[in-house]
Parts: sequence; C-alpha cells; structure tokens
Amino acid sequence: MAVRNVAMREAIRRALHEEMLRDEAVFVMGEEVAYWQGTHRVTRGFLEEFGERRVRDTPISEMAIGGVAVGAAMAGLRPVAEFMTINFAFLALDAIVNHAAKVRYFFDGMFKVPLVYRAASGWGNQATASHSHAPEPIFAHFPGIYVGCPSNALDAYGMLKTAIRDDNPVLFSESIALYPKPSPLPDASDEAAQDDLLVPIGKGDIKRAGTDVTLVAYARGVDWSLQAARALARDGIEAEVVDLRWLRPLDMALVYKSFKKTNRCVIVEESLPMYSFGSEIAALLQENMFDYMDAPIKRVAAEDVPLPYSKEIELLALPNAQKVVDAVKEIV
Amino acid sequence: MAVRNVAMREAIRRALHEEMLRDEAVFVMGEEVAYWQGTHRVTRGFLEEFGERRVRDTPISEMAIGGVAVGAAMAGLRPVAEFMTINFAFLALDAIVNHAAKVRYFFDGMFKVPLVYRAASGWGNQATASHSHAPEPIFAHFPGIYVGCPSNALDAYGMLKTAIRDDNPVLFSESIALYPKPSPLPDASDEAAQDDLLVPIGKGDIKRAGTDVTLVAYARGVDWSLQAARALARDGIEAEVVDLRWLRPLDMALVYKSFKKTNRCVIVEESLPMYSFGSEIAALLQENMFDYMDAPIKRVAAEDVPLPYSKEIELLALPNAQKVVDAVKEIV
Amino acid sequence: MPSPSKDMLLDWYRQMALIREFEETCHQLYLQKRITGVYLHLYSGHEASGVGSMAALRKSDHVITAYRDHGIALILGMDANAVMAEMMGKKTGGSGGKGGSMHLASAAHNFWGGYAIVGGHLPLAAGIALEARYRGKDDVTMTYVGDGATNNGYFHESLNMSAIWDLPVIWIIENNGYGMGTEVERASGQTELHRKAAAYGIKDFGRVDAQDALAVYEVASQAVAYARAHGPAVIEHITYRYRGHGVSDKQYDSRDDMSAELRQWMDEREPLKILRDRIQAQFGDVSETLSAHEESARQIVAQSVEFAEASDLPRGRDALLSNTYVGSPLVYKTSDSIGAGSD
Amino acid sequence: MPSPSKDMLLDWYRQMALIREFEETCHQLYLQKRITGVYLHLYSGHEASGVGSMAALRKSDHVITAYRDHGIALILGMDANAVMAEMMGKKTGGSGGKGGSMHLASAAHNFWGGYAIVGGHLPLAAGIALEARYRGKDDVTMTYVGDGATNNGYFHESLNMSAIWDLPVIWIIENNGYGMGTEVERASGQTELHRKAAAYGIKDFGRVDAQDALAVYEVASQAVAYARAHGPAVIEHITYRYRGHGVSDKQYDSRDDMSAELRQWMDEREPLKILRDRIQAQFGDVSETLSAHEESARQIVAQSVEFAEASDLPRGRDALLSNTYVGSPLVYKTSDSIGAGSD
Ligand SMILES: Cc1ncc(C[n+]2csc(CCOP(=O)(O)OP(=O)(O)O)c2C)c(N)n1
Ligand SMILES: Cc1ncc(C[n+]2csc(CCOP(=O)(O)OP(=O)(O)O)c2C)c(N)n1
Ligand SMILES: [Mg+2]
Ligand SMILES: [Mg+2]
Repeated sequence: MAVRNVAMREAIRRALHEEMLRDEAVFVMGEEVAYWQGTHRVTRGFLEEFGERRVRDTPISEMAIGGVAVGAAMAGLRPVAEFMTINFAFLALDAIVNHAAKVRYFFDGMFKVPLVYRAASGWGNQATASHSHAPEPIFAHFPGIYVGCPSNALDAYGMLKTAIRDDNPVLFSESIALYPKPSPLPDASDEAAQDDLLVPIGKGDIKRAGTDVTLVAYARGVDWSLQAARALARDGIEAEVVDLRWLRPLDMALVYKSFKKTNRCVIVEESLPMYSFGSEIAALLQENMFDYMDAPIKRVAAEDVPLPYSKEIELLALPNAQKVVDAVKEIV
Repeated sequence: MAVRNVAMREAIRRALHEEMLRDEAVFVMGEEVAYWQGTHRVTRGFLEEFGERRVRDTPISEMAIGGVAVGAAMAGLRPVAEFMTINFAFLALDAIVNHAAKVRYFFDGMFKVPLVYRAASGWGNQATASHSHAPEPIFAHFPGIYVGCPSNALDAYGMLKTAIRDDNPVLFSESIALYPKPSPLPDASDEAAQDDLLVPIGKGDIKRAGTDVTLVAYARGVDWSLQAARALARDGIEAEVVDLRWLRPLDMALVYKSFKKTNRCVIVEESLPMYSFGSEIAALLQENMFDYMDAPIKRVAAEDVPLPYSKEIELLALPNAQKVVDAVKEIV
Repeated sequence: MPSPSKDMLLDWYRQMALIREFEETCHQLYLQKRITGVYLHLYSGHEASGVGSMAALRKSDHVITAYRDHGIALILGMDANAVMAEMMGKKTGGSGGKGGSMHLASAAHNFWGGYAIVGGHLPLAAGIALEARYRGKDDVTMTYVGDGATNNGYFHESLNMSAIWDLPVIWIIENNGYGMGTEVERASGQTELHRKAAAYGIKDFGRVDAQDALAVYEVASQAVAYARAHGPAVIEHITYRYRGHGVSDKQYDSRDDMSAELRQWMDEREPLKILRDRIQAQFGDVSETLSAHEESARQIVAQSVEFAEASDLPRGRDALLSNTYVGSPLVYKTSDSIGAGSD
Repeated sequence: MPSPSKDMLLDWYRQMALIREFEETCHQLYLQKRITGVYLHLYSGHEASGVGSMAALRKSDHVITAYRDHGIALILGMDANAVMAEMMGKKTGGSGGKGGSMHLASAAHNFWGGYAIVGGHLPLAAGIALEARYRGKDDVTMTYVGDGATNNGYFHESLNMSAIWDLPVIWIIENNGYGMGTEVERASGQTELHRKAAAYGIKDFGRVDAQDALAVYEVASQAVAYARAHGPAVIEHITYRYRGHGVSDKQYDSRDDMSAELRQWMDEREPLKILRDRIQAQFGDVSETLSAHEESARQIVAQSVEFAEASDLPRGRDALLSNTYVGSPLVYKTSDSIGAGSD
C-alpha cells in the first residue's frame, strides 16, 4: 500500500468521506459545511457528492447544532456536527455536557447517542481573545462523552473513523495549526485496509522512543514535543514522546510505562495552564508513580492570559519547542 | 461585638443587603430574585425594600443574564447577577468567559467590568445529572475573572462584599448544602466593623491547625475535611485544613507553608475528578514542594459519573468525610 | 378530522382521571417523604392539554417534553408501576431509578423523555424530527414547551432550525401562566405566545383553551396533519398548574391572589369536569363508566405505590456506574495505575 | 425630524468617503501582508447604513456593534490613526494592539466596541441601555447586528429582555444578504428580518433601503425618538458587503452569480453615488466639496498608514499581561512558589 504525505485536513476529509459512503446514517451539519465547502475546507466537495440531505448548512445557532445532533443520534442517525471553531462550542456547553453526555445515563441506557462533534481548535493566528482557545480539558472534565485530539494525519484518520462508528458521543477537536501539516497516510483503498488504521478510543501512542525524559502531550503539543526532542537529542538527551490522543479516557498505562523508564516528565499542551491537561496528568503521575519520580513533573502550557491580537505578544503567550526544552533542562 | 450563629444563606443576604444600601450602583438581577423572593431565599425581602428598579426578575434567559450584566457593569453599574443554579451558567459560559472575563483585555483596559455572578452549586439532593454539578474549576480555568467559593457564613459575608466592591468580574459560587448551615458571624453594625470582615480576593484561610497532614479544600470540601480531621484526631492524626476560598487566584503560599510542615496532603472537592481542583493543586504541590513530599498527594472528589436520582447510589458518588479519612490513612 | 367517538372520549377521561390520581398521590407521597427527590412537577390541571393533543397522534409519532412529564408518560401508555417506581428511585423504575421525576422516557412508546434544563429538549425534538425527514417517513414529533421556556435561546434556535429544514414538529407551548413565580406578562415581550411563530415563518395554529380536551384535539389534529405534510407548526395551550411550580413551591398557597386564581380555575375550567359535561351533552349519562374509570385509576395508582415500595433500590458501585457509556464503563479513578486504552 | 441641512449631508459624504478609503486601503494592506490578522471584515458597501443611522444620535447616546466595526468607529469620530494602528497591532492602536480589527472601541465616543462572537454583544447592548434607564437618563443605545446573528439565541434573549425592561435600544439589523456564505433565505425561517420584532412585542420600524443614507436617517430618527421616550425599536437595513465576509473569504469572487450580484449592487445602489445625487438634486453642484472630501480621505488614510507603520509594537511580558485584570495582574505560573493572596 502506498503511503503518501497528506495534510491533516485532508485525512479528516477522507475519513469523513469514507464513513459517509459506508453508512447512510452518517451526515454532516454545521455552519458553512455545505455551500461554502467548509470553513476549514474539510467538507470540500461534500455537498456536490452527497446533496443537501446529508450535508446540511445550519444557521449561526450553536445551541441548536449541539442539541439537534443529540436528538438525531438518539433517533438512529449518526450526526457529525461541526462547530466552526471550538470557541463557539462554549455556546453549546449545555447541549454537549448536559445532554449529549447524559441522555444515556438519565434513562439508564435506554438510548444511544452516536454522534461526533467536530471543532477546529487552537490559537496563534491573531484571532484574538474570544477566538483563541484550546479548551479540550474543559469538555473532558465531564463523563459521558469521549474527547479525541489527533496530532497527525494518520491518527486523525483512524480516530475520526472510530469516533463516528462508536455508539457514544465524541468531541473531536482538530488543531487549526495542524490542518495544513502533511504527514504519512497509507492509501487504504479497500475497507479491510481502512479498518486496520482505526485507532481505538482511549489508546495513546508513543511518537518517539527515548530514555531520559517523558514528554506527555496531545494535538499540537505533540508537535512542539517532537521538535523539542530533536533539539534535546543534539545535547544527548533522549526524550520519549507520548501522544495521549484522547483526553477522555486517558491511556495512563502508556504514560506510566514510559515514566517508569525515564523517571522524569514534562507535560505539553496548547491550553491555558490552570485546571487543565497538565494539571491532571501531573496529579496522576505523582500519585501513581511516586516511587519513580526523580524530579518534579513540569508543565508547559499557554500563559495564563486572554490572547492578544498583536503577533509578537501573542507568540509570547503560546507554548513552543524552546519552552519545552527549557523545562526539560530544569529536571534532567 | 456580639457573635451569633448565622446560616450561610443569611450571611450572604446580609452582605448583599449592606452593599445595596452602601452603593446605589449595586443591583440584583436573575430568575425569581424579586417576587419569588429568591429560589434559595437569599434575596428575601429585597423587592419590598429596594423596588423593581434594583431587584430585577429576568426571564429564563441565561445568555442574556450573563451578558446584560457585562454591559451594565461596563456602563458603570455594579450588577450582582444570579444564576439560579450553577448548572444553568453553562448556558452563559460564553458571556462569562468570553465577554465578562475578556472585555477589559480586548480593549487594553478601556473598560472595567465590576460585576458578580452568584450561583448556587453542588449536589446530593437527588437533583439528577443535569442539575448536579460543582463545576467551579471549569470557570476558573479562564483568566480575566475571579472565582470565590465560601465555606461558612463569615467567609461568605466577607468574600461577597469584597467581590461586589472589586472592579473585576467575580463568579461567586455558593454551595446549596451549606446555605442552611449556621456558623459564627459578628453583628457588625457600623461600616468600619463591617469592613474589618472583608476577605481579600485570593486569600486562603487555615480552618484548623495540624501537623501531620494538610487537607486542601474549598466550600463543601472544607466541611468534609473538618469532619475528617475530627475523626483523625481520635486516632492521633492532626490534620491541618486549608480553605483556599478562591479558586482563582490561588493562595498557594498558604498551602506550601502548611505542606512544608506536614509533608503530606489530601485534596478534597465536591467536583468531578478529572481536570479539576485536585488536579491543579496536586500538580502545583509536586512541582513546587517536591523536596517536601513524603508521600503521594491524594485526591478525594466525586465519582466520575453523571449523578443519579436514587439516593443511595447518589451518595455513593459523593465525597464524604470517611473517604477523606481513608485517603489520609493511605499516606500517613 | 373525524369527530371523536364516544369510546375515544371515555378513554380520554380514563387517561385524565389516571393522571390526576397519580399526581395527587405523588403530592401526598412527597409530603409523607415517601418520594424524596427535590424536584417533582405535577401535571394536575394540565391533563386536557396532553390528552387532547396526543390523541391526534398515531403510534409511530414521537413525543418529547420537559420535566413536567408524568402525565405525558401515562398518556403514552407507560406502565404506572414503572413511573411510580421511578419517583421512588427504584430499579424497576422506567429509568432504573437514575432519572427520577424529571427524566421519564420510554423508547417502546416513542416517548423521548422528560428533560430538566429549560429548553434543552427543544433541539432534541428537532433532531428526532430530522431523522423522520431524513429517512422519508412522515412521522411527526410533538413537543411540549412551557411559557417560560419560550424566552430561552434554545427555543429560538430550535424553532428556526425546524422552519428552514421543514421539520415535522408540532411545538405546543403549554402556557400555564407562569414560569416558576414569573407571570408570562413579566417574562415575555410578546404575551400571545403563539405569535412567536411569526419570527420563524412557522405556521401558527393560534391559542386553544387547553382545559377543554376536545378543543385541544381539534387544533392538534389540524396541526399534526399540517406537520406531516409540510413542516413545523405552533400551538399555544392556555392551561393552569394546580400544584404550583413543583412540590417545593411552598409559597404558592401563601399568595392570596394566586389562591383565588387557582380556585377560579378549579371551579370554572376543571378539565375533567369539562370533558364529562361534553360527553354527557353528546352521549347522555355516562357517569357509571366515568366512575369506573376513576375507581380503576385509584386501584392502578394504589397498586403502583405498592409495587414501587416493594421494589429494590439500585445498589452498589456497578449500578452507579452503568450506562454512563455504551460498552465498558471506562471509569476514571485518581488512583488507577492503568488507563482505559492500553492493556 | 428636521430635514438634514446641506452641511450635514456634505459631512455624511465626508464620513462615507473616509470609510470607503479606509476599508479599501485595509484590503490592500492585507494583500500586501502589512495587516496580518486572520480576521478583517470590511464595511465597504455598508457606509450609508452606519452614517445615516448614527446621524440620528446625539453625543451622549451609545453605540455597539460586532466585528464589522471600522466604519462605526470612524463615524463616531475615532482617530483614523488609532484605528489603523490597531489593524497593525500597534501600541498606539485604539485597543493598544490587543483587540485588532474586531475589537475597536472608544469610551470617549461612547463606542462600546466591536465584538467577535456572533450575537455576543447584544446582551451587552441591553446592559448599557439598562444603565441609562436605571439612572433616569434618556440616552439610547444603537446596536448593529447582522442578519446571520438574528438566528442566534443571544438575539432572542436580548431583544426579549429589552422589551420587558423597556430598554432604550435601537436594534438595527444590517441585512447584507449573507452570514458568511449563507443567504438569509437559507438561514432564517422569517426572511423579513424586521418582523422578528413581533416575537418580543417590540416596535417594528420596518425595512429600509440602507444604501440611501437619507432614507436610513429618516427611519433612524423616528426610532431614536421612540426609543428615547418608550423603549426598544427594530429596524432592518438592506445593504450589501462589497468585500465578501472578510478578507479571508477567498471563494467570494469565484462564484459567478455572486459577482454579478455584487456588480449590480455597485452599479445601481452605490451609497456614495446615491448620496451625491441626492445632495446635488437638492442643492445643486457640490462636486468640488465632494472631491475635496475624497482627497482629504485619501490623505487621512495615507497618513494613518504612515502613523501605524511608524508606531511601536507592544513588546514583552508586561505588555502581554497588562489589563487582564484591574489592578495587579495576579499572574499564575505553574512554577510559582507563592500565590497571589498571601504575603
Ligand atoms: C436553563 C434553566 N434555567 C432555569 C431552570 C430552573 N427552572 C426550572 S423550571 C423553570 C420554570 C419553567 O417555566 P415554564 O417553561 O413556563 O414551564 P412550567 O414549569 O410552567 O411547566 C425554571 C426557571 C432550569 N431548569 N433550566
Ligand atoms: C457564535 C459564533 N458562531 C460563529 C462565528 C463565525 N462567524 C463569524 S461572522 C459569521 C457570520 C455572521 O453573519 P452576519 O450576522 O450576517 O454578519 P455580517 O458578517 O454579514 O456582517 C460567522 C458565522 C462566530 N464568530 N461566533
Ligand atoms: Mg409555565
Ligand atoms: Mg450578514
């Protein structure tokens, strides 16, 4: 099977496209997904191919986008509902965490809610404060839903397909910064080959092996971690990069295994620092790996401020590979 | 000055009442705050005393409650906007974190947003899944707003007054379970005496001194911690109870000071466990107090499930003093 | 619309008597602390609104509502035992004791539930109707929404979505005069709530006296036919709640004007009496049958209490955790040394 | 309403020419990567909507809008230098370089800002108007909202709140035919957007051809007078965006039908031309003055570009952190060993 470099956007598009071909119950809805071809071009060509019935533009009504998907899923469809950016999903928080995530529990299993919320996430393009969040941990705080955040084309492909096929609600957060990034994806043309690429829910991945320090990350944090690992290698420090891929459930076994070997850890995320991804992973590590800790676990996250427009100070607020390198050097 | 036992609800009522007398710009708005006398009776009698202008019933419009308060505050009023329960504040997440918390930053300091959002929080009364949250950490994730969570009458009184007088937006979360609980509050009748009771934003408090283990908590978690401390004392274990009172900003100096003495810590909260209060405090402790850690830091939180109706399993999901005792015994 | 037969009308009375008995019993059980949930919103006074409108449906149609859901469940044929057991949080409850009063549902009856967040069920209704449209079925979704809820963003976005997508939803606004303690006049700029339909270009079927089951049925039948063929419809039901907002609504009886108001509704617009009079005017004396229905209601409800009280509570951690997800519970614990994904 | 004087009309033209020049310059600067923000929504084509309506205000009145805010800022008299510097993220920008294109504001001009979340500013508008009511002032709040935004819950809840509280807000729906790529007809069940006022019992001032500044002014004057005395008002402005949704709206010109549509608007309903014709019809040849205004606009904008490019960027951690809060920044760092509260 040929393996080609493919932009993450394209991998997501391919996964969605294949699932729509595979299962007639799958449909997409969201702002500008149809005629406009998707704000981030993920649904490019879909309207033409699948028609208005299965490719549905919505008004600017996030509460309804969130809730209509729940009803449709309960009734037997498999909606893939897009929030143009994850910031707008704030307006649907109730639909997501109090309805999608709880309907099954309210009624003790009477209904399934097989839906996927897709959302473009992240910051760094001068989108300013209200449009600059990577708030996946906020959503992952709540049980009843899964949260997936791919870091490359292959994972995005396999994770989204799994998410669509799963009978639980999934929030699928796609880093805007990673959309154009090419990475290898096999040309899986038949279904069996495609199925081989499925990524199970809650399964993390070692993105780089190493012995000296564990970098735990997801989505864009993986990118910064891999860059940092290359820089560190030049100084003889071998970092292992664990991509958790899912914020709920967490594949902590993978983290612990790595940590037992390295005894040191830096957690890397794009989000704000308080009550966030780094907080949770650090807390779990110190509790469950106490005897393996040779140094404090460090966290690299965004600065604890709203994001400004002006590029230079915006970049100051963002994490980057150098900040990861610096954090590692504090503990090795 | 006479000190009387007063229900936390009454202390909040008194604080709000005094601030409304003191400053004509202070007004209350929310669902059922006026004619119904407040769902939790905090604004009992206000309509009669202050009239419809300053005690404003709203429709069931949480987005607008959240946002109207922002506009009114920018324009120079000091709104105290009530969410009947904090669950309904999910519908106002955007107004709270993307408007109240960011307006000042957007415009680089051009406006102030001196508002308080009050909300009744917590679970344990068979309110079921969508009405059973203590999600303060979710809101405290975002910079630009302060988050206060009192654990007794005196703190509630002093914190709310500070919150109303502060020029920043504050989310003030009131535990429903603590509303009826009596605790001592001086009869401060003149303004100077009242001002002495103000609690600075971000200032924690030692609720019980101890030497063997630090219990870090807020709101209802303080209650469980104090109960646990009494039980532990019978076994010769002296727990120090640190009530952080504010989830943003965090008074970590107080926690660190205690931890340096006890070298052990259990964090107690009413919220869900993932990406939450315990995560953050544990992460900070291990990073900044690494050399003082004699044992892993433990967390006691709610079970990671939506809340069921049936009392017995509902209580299973909730934290309690015994769970705190058990956690302490694992590490001392 | 065929005019309803005698049997049909008698059956409506049966349903209404059952609801009234069920709700008043719940009220008593609450006072006796045999039902302990903090939320318990009764349908007493609303009976004709639900019975008359759902009579216009066929079996494959869908129904969804908010937390004031006991009556809706019973009308659709949910077993009173399962409903009462749910009030008591029992394993045998319709929602296994997890949902309580506000979260009844029955997939077998196309009853999609009771929901506790005001307005939260409205987009779900649109989604359920979308499935029908998507699959080319002509089933409609009957959706009940309170007057207070019409002021929420969910209402606006859901009705608009139903309009542009031609979704077969009948939006029934149950205007009982209040959202908790707030009169419609103090909550809605537009107090003729059916007129809100104009903001979405939705067909407006106007206001109905919803204490009169026949009047309700007539308009509902038209609206259902319209929705089946075309798209969404709005109806406003004027009704009244006999037991305040919910059982914890203590000040309800303390407001004299309200009590007078309530007394007037009960005296002049009692839905069971109106139906009884309508039937007797058309078909002569049916008091025996009606009494039998009332007696049967008493028996059914008394038995449901017995059943519920004899049922087991859900117990233990497994009961707590189950059905958070489809499949393995994947439960997170702070002290877990292994995660869910890897083995 | 007094009919506008010649000077007034000439001044409107001045404002409109300034906006057009400013926006088209922004467009060029964006293509040249001298403005780098991802969001830049231009007011070209909308000029008469803002100029005609704000002419009905007095100085103590308030204005708030969404992200399409450059024109609004300039009409209110914000310095073009400060506006352009903000586009370039400079310290001298109106928002210190922190807000960018979508977040202009000027407290000195009672301009409460540009906001980026669709509908998010609508309850703020109600809150600003509430302050006036609360304090017994008769200032009004003019609020601009897009056609697409009227489908959002914020719109519904805010308009309703303004109605029940009699808030002096003029809700101006700037219907430019599209929300991003979605035509009004595909987004709103009610396509005559002013009719949404009926859902709130708000006084409906109907539709206005908003390419004609005089027509806009006339209706706005009535609505402002009404709002000052009574409460909220709704007006629908029919207008058109010349530069697509925003500068990143690349497909805009690729859709042929759209280009034809745009061409037609520019040919037949160009707001500057319509105003010019109106003035000349009434007052004779004023082309010299108008040319002078156009020339002056070019100079002002050219100078604003120079000013902005010569200005300093905000730099360093202090600039990043400042104005997160009033008072000390209380900045959280994972590695801090002391917190904010204790000393
Ligand atoms: C979003 C939200 N806000 C507030 C509440 C609290 N609440 C529950 S019922 C209710 C009143 C609803 O009134 P209405 O829609 O008229 O329905 P009714 O109870 O009269 O049937 C309120 C305010 C809630 N459950 N959800
Ligand atoms: C809540 C929210 N959803 C989506 C967006 C993305 N978005 C920005 S502008 C826009 C279109 C708004 O259209 P309209 O209200 O007609 O205003 P116009 O741009 O035409 O002036 C959309 C969908 C957003 N900023 N906020
Ligand atoms: Mg009601
Ligand atoms: Mg538009």
